[in-house]
Amino acid sequence: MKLVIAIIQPEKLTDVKQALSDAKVGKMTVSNVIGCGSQGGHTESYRGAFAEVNLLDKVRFEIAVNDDFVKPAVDAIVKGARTGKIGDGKIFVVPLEECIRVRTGETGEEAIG
Amino acid sequence: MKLVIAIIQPEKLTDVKQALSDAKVGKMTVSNVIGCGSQGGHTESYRGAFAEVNLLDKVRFEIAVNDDFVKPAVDAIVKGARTGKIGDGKIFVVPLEECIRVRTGETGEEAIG
Amino acid sequence: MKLVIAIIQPEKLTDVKQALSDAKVGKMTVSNVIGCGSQGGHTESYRGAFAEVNLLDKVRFEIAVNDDFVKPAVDAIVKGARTGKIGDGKIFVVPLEECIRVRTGETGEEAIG
Amino acid sequence: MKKLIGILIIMIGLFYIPGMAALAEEAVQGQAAPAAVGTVASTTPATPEPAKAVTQQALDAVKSSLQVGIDTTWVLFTAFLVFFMNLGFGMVESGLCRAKNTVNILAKNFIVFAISSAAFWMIGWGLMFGDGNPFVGLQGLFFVGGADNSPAIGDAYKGVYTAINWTGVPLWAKFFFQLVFAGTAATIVSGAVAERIKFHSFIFFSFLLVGILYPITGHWIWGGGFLSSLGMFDFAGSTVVHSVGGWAALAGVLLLGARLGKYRADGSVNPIFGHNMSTATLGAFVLWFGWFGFNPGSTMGVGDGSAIAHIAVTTNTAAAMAILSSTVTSWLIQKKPDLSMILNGALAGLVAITAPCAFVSVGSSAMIGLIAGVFVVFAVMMFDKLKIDDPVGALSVHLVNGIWGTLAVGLFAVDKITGTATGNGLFFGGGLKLLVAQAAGVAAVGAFTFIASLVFWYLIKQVAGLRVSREEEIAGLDLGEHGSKAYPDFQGFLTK
Amino acid sequence: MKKLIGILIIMIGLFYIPGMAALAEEAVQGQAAPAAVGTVASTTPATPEPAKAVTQQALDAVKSSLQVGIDTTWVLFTAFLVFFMNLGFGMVESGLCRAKNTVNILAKNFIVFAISSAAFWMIGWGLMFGDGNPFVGLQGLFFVGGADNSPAIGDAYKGVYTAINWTGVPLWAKFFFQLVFAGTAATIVSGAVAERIKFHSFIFFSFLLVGILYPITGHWIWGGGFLSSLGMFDFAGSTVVHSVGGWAALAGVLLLGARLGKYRADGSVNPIFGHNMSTATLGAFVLWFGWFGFNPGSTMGVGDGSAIAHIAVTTNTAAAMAILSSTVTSWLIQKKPDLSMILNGALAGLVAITAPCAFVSVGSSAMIGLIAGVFVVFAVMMFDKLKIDDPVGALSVHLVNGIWGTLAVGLFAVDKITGTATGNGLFFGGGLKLLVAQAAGVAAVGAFTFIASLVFWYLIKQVAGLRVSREEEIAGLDLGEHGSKAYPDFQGFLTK
Amino acid sequence: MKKLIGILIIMIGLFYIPGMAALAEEAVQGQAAPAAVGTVASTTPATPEPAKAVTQQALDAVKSSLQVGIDTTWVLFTAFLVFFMNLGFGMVESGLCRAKNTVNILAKNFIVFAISSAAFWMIGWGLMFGDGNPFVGLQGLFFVGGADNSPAIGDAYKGVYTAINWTGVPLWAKFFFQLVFAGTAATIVSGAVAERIKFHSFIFFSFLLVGILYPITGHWIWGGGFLSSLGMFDFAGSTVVHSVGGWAALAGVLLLGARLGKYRADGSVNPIFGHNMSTATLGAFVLWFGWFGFNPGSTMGVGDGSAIAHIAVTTNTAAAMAILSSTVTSWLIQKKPDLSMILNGALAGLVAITAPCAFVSVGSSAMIGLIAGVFVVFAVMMFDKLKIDDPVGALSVHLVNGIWGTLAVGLFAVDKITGTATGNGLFFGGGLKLLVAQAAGVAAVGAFTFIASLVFWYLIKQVAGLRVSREEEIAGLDLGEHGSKAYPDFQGFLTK
Ligand SMILES: Nc1ncnc2c1ncn2[C@@H]1O[C@H](COP(=O)(O)OP(=O)(O)O)[C@@H](O)[C@H]1O
Ligand SMILES: Nc1ncnc2c1ncn2[C@@H]1O[C@H](COP(=O)(O)OP(=O)(O)O)[C@@H](O)[C@H]1O
Ligand SMILES: Nc1ncnc2c1ncn2[C@@H]1O[C@H](COP(=O)(O)OP(=O)(O)O)[C@@H](O)[C@H]1O
Repeated sequence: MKLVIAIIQPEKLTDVKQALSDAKVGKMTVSNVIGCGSQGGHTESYRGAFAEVNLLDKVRFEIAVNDDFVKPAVDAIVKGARTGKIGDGKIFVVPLEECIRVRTGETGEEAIG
Repeated sequence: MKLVIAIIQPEKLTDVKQALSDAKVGKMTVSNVIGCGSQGGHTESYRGAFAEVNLLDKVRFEIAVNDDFVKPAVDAIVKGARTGKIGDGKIFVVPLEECIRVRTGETGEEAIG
Repeated sequence: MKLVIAIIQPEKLTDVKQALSDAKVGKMTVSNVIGCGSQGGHTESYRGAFAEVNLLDKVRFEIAVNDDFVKPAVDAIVKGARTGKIGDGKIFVVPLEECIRVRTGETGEEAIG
Repeated sequence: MKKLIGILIIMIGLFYIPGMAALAEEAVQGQAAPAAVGTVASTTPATPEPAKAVTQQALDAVKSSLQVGIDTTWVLFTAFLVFFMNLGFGMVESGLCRAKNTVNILAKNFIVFAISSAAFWMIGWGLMFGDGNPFVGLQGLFFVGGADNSPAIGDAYKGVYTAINWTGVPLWAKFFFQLVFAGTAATIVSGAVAERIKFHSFIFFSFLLVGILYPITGHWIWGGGFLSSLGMFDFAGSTVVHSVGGWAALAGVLLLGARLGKYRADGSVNPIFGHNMSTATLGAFVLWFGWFGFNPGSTMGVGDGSAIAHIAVTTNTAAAMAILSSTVTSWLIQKKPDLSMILNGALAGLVAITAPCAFVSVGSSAMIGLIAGVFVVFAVMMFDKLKIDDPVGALSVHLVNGIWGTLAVGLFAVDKITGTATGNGLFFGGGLKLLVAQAAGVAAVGAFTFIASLVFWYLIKQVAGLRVSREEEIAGLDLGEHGSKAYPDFQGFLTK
Repeated sequence: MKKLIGILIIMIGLFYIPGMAALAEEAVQGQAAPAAVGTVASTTPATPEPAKAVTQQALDAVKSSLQVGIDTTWVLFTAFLVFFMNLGFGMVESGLCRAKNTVNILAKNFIVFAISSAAFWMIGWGLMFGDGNPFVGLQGLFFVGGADNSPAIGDAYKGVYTAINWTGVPLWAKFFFQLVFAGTAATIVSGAVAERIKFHSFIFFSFLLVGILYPITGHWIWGGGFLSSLGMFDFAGSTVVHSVGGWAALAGVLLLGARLGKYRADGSVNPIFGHNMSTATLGAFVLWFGWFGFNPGSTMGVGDGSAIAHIAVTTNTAAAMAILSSTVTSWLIQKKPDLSMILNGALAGLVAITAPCAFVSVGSSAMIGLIAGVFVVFAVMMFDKLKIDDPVGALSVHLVNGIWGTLAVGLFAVDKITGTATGNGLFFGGGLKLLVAQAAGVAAVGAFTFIASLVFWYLIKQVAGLRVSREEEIAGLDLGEHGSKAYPDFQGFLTK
Repeated sequence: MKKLIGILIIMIGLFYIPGMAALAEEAVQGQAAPAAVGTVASTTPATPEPAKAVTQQALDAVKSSLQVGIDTTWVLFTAFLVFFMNLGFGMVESGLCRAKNTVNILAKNFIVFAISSAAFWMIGWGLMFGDGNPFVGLQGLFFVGGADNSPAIGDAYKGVYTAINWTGVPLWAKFFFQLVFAGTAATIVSGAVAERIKFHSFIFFSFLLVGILYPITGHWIWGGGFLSSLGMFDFAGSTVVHSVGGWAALAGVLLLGARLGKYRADGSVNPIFGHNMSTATLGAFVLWFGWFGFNPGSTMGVGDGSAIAHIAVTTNTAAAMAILSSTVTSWLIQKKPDLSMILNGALAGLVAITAPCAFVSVGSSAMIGLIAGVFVVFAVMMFDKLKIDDPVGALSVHLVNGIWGTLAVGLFAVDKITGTATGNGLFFGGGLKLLVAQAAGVAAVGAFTFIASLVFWYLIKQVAGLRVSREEEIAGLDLGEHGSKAYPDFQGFLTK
């Protein structure tokens, strides 16, 4: 089992969700983050003073999957999120040792989906 | 050492926190997330148009524990969060290689608690 | 490759970012969290009633790095975040199995930076 | 669907009756027509005539015509201010509740004045000001449809709304001014029952309150009923408006019960913080502003200006002093000055000075306000302890201080201080006479309104239900009752 | 930079011309000077004279001087209320759009009254009220600089703004009252084109609308032009103000296209939720409040008070009924009562009663409001279906109900109900005459304003561009047009 | 606890003294009583008498009684608008600061008018308007307790507040109107010292400012003091109110120092964004609205309407032009038009026209506004550069433009343009005379207020401390001073 973490552009949320669903990955947890990478920032100004902002708005996915779903999930995310422009985001895959469904107490591969 | 990640229903935050504390797990990091699983969504409407919303409000715990605390922590979360209804949430256990306390520079098992 | 997760005091965000950048770690993802540790909470009051608040505002960093950057990154975070007072925060290091750059499809060590 | 049927029945009535009303009104207007000269022509100077002496009558005519114009300007201006208080209530109430119930509270507070406008026009005005017996108006009941020749006053008045013939303004000005007061009573209820009541049940009750309950007790005091005969004085409505709203709210709160999570397992109070202190403060300022219509406007005329100026100052002084005393009280009790208590303090002072504003000196108004500010802080904590869960402090502000203000007339009144012969209050050598009359008014209005409200709330509960489901309350009434959120672009704390 | 040049040209004009204007004005003032006695001295009682009989002329002089004072008070008071509607528009429009475009909408709504003030002073007032032909004013065009001896009225008036000599208030009071109306038309456009228009392009259009388009059609109806000769009546501006704003907005929306994401791939409507229902509701209350200036104030005088009181009640009744009917309609269609529709409902009722408020009975105003509330809900959905993307419902409120209100005069008018000889409407036995005149007015104003607006919008598009880039629209106009966010301390949902 | 003792001392005073005051007031009222006829009876037409000629005296009596009514209506109406500016200040100031300090700023702005009401009633009014020497009032000092027979004016006036006997309204109307002005000065300070001052220290200073400092300089200009004798003119208070607030704020800011994080290590300015541009914009609209009370109301009478209409237009024109020029200036400097600068621009124009509004032509008001809008943008940046950290631009708006407006009288005045004999300003051929008097006023008031404020701030610092701790400032004053947050249901950006 793996935990797939993906950071994408906010406006791609719907597309990625759709792509994941097409790849039969229907469970996920999403949050708002700000991120800094090779994408340049922008300048904000207020009352004559300026600030460089390079922590930009991003959306973070956290998806626990069984091993055979890692590739489909990653591919789906790439499909949904890629525009080819800097700032498209990153995907990280982390080993997942255990998964427990709170409602039933099921564990492991059963519990993931 | 493990990193225990749990996604639960928002209204169970206090109960889970209490259960963890009863299990002598007193340190944790919490955040707001939205999640999509087997729980159905709801419909929102505005000015005659409708939208299906299936990313629902959830709360995410992130708890670093020593190996012997994994089970107590997981059990406590299940105890605090379970209602038996769909949407109760998931717990993920990820290996944790190192932990550092910023204040003192302590590392490993010392640093966790 | 490792995923370095750090929980720090909010007002140290800029310092940590600067320290990371000095250590040549320029990519990161940041989010708002609330956390509970050895730091005491505070009391809020409203209309004659009181509430103990011990989930305090914190900032969370998530940084994927190649193995040789783990120590520089951790040291930089400690440098930027340490005040010596309770609540300074924690750093967690988690194994990272894969990293994919959405834009190019690059994977592994190439994709991280 | 079921609830819609109720709504539809009201609506059909609304669609049907105005047709008749239109005709009914023509009759009224017809009667008043001779006086109704076109606005356009109204400032035309008479064509120059040969110099001729002017009679006293001609002078009186000029004077009274100008006076009617001035007074109508004043009445409308102050009525608009009182109307604006609807915004104040909407903001205070939604600001002091949680984000997830904001659409619902705003919707309630927005629609409630529409309901009030319908109910008071259809029946409320007639019950309150129609000539009748000491308990209720009986003539000119529907659609403000009775005979009337306002702005004639005194003996010159020939119509069915005799109780309000003391003010020389046109009928619709009288109606509009009284309407905005009636609307206030209903908005008071809204806050106390917030965060758990079903939308349509609140609508039903509001209609009944403004159409029936409010006008009946209003008739007792302002409609020439038995309390006014008894010598009870309530200048701008500490009892007529505020206590009535408070009693009706109390009945509702008792039937509804406390919000989920308001009390901890050990019975202690779990503070449920208001979600937006900016809008709450905004609302309190708007209410304070509106009260300059509420109190000084209740003269319904300008006179020589001294009464309205006096009332403006007593009103403001009581509010200011109540702010200071509620700040100090909350500071001492909570260790830190609580903004929500300070806002409630201002409103408490304003409610308390509403009855006595025209009958007491500025010094007395300061005392009344100081006491009101202390009362409101303790009242909030008392109701909480009694498990009477009032999210916004409506009971502490309107009920407790409505009573206090009404009684304060009996303590601080100075005979004819702005012209009205109230007799002196207890502290100014007038003995207990006035105080007893005031207490009688408090008791009579309280008993009637509380019991009748309980009955109405109970009936609504049986027919349409009062409280939303547990799930809806947790998720917020915005999604449950309205299908949308107040602040969808912002990330909330999901545990709120 | 390019856009700044345009702005600078206007600004240089502004800097240059006031100098001349200052002089121009002295002339005007000079002419009026004899009447302008110092305020300070104005209440000095005449020194006691030996008892001497008073002539009718002396009495008339006293009466008319007091009357001018009262009327000016009323005109200014109501004008201030109408001015305040700018806040209402700003809050409704920003509240019903997304958080990321809030600074932009607020900035538009804040600056637009400044633009209007400049444009209407420089040229608009003259085009509208200057003596001229049936289509446009030609005298006293610039800077309110024509001869004038207001407050003289009727035959006593000697000046170039004859069309508005029916009200006996000073020239600047007339100007200010008309200015706040002109400003309203421009704010209507702001909402419809929100979330995608370039800031400076909106500024340009506003200047043209208030300086040129609005005054021309205004001249036709209120400036003694051909529509008023035709017997068309628009008491407070359902057509003059609201439809004109609506038509101008429609032209802009058509050239701009829908917001990104408003329609799904399958063509269905994707709801884009308003970001702040608290401020939207606040805005609607403020507009309702301001309308008590808009309608009753349009008498521009107090008279015997009956007309202004009547208008206050018809105005409020229509609003209340439209709230009820829009609530029920939205409840039936959307299954749940939608607050944004209820707010739009109130405004729809207010727009609809604006033309007829002084010409119909209270019963009829209820009918007009009830219908307006139904219209607005269906109109919102219709425009959405037609892919005419109006984020705040400005077209449904101001255009649709501006037309409905204007026609309603032809249906419900009762001759001289508050003094104006309109003749009766269709439902009161007056036949089609009035209705036809009203329809002619609707058509003429609509055709002219829509076409001329299209031309102006098109020219602006060629010169300065209309729509921001795709990237800017996604990131929000706040960052793109203004460089800062409205709520930087809050975590937004980043997908909004 | 310690700070509570201070508060308690004030409170005990408040509780104790009103009792005496109540009596004191009776005396005053007693004296005025013959004139105080009941409102209720005020519109009763005299019973018909046999036709008899009317004397001039009778006509004068009617005229003056109606005039008092009209004038009181106007004074109260405009005073209510000025009161409402408290909301505007509260919203602008809290909106332009950070979310974590919102409760604190709102609480300060809410309580400050209560403090002002107490201070001005207790002592301020007497110091300002009591008969005395050219520097301070000495009679009728406490609780507005002096002899007075207002609304009598001119020689007929017999009382101790001679300086304000030019307006024929009742004493309490005069008091209330002046009170709302005094309150304004205190709210100005609030914004400049925001986000770091201790709550109770601000309260103490406000009491001293409104009770002592403001009335003293006010006496010099409006209370018959030496500056008015010098021929200095400040119609509605550019200096009396706005500069005074500005100087007092400047002294406080200097003692407090800049907010943490306002300057980067390299000394450059780190922008600290306002947290809520919706409420800030709302506040600016409310202030603009309120200014229609501030300036036109300062006539304290309606007269023939021409002065108040003129002032309404000059006021609005200056605001509009300042908006345009601040927009362009900020656009050129910051590359994008900054909403916070536009809002400040409007206020700058309003402050600048406050002194000259009744003395200059509309064209001149446009010039004054255009210049004010440029000044304010540069002033904001200048203060930032000087490390004088004023979060909301209070100094740039009120101090800089208060001075500019006062001097503008000396440049643009036209003798008797609305009746007051100011003589002409420099640009209209009047030479330097007026300008010198104006400059003298600016200097005298500035020197006194700045130095006295420094002393008071310093004393408060010694006794009660001025600035909150570093930890409290980082966590926000809402938690530290009040124990609760303004928006607890929303997730903030924790770094703000
Ligand atoms: N090494 C990293 N660790 C954590 N987050 C990262 C890392 N690299 C990128 N990110 C996240 O991905 C986002 C996009 O990265 P960026 O470098 O701008 O895009 P690209 O990979 O297309 O050049 C960043 O804003 C950040 O949130
Ligand atoms: N595989 C997964 N990966 C990431 N998050 C998940 C996963 N499965 C569930 N979740 C999270 O847990 C929440 C509850 O899951 P759900 O399937 O609705 O409950 P249950 O497991 O009781 O059926 C989801 O909303 C989502 O946030
Ligand atoms: N074991 C843990 N698991 C998850 N988060 C933790 C853990 N320990 C600490 N944290 C996070 O770090 C923050 C600071 O921890 P705290 O114990 O207060 O500081 P210190 O380590 O300096 O004593 C906490 O608020 C929490 O968010």
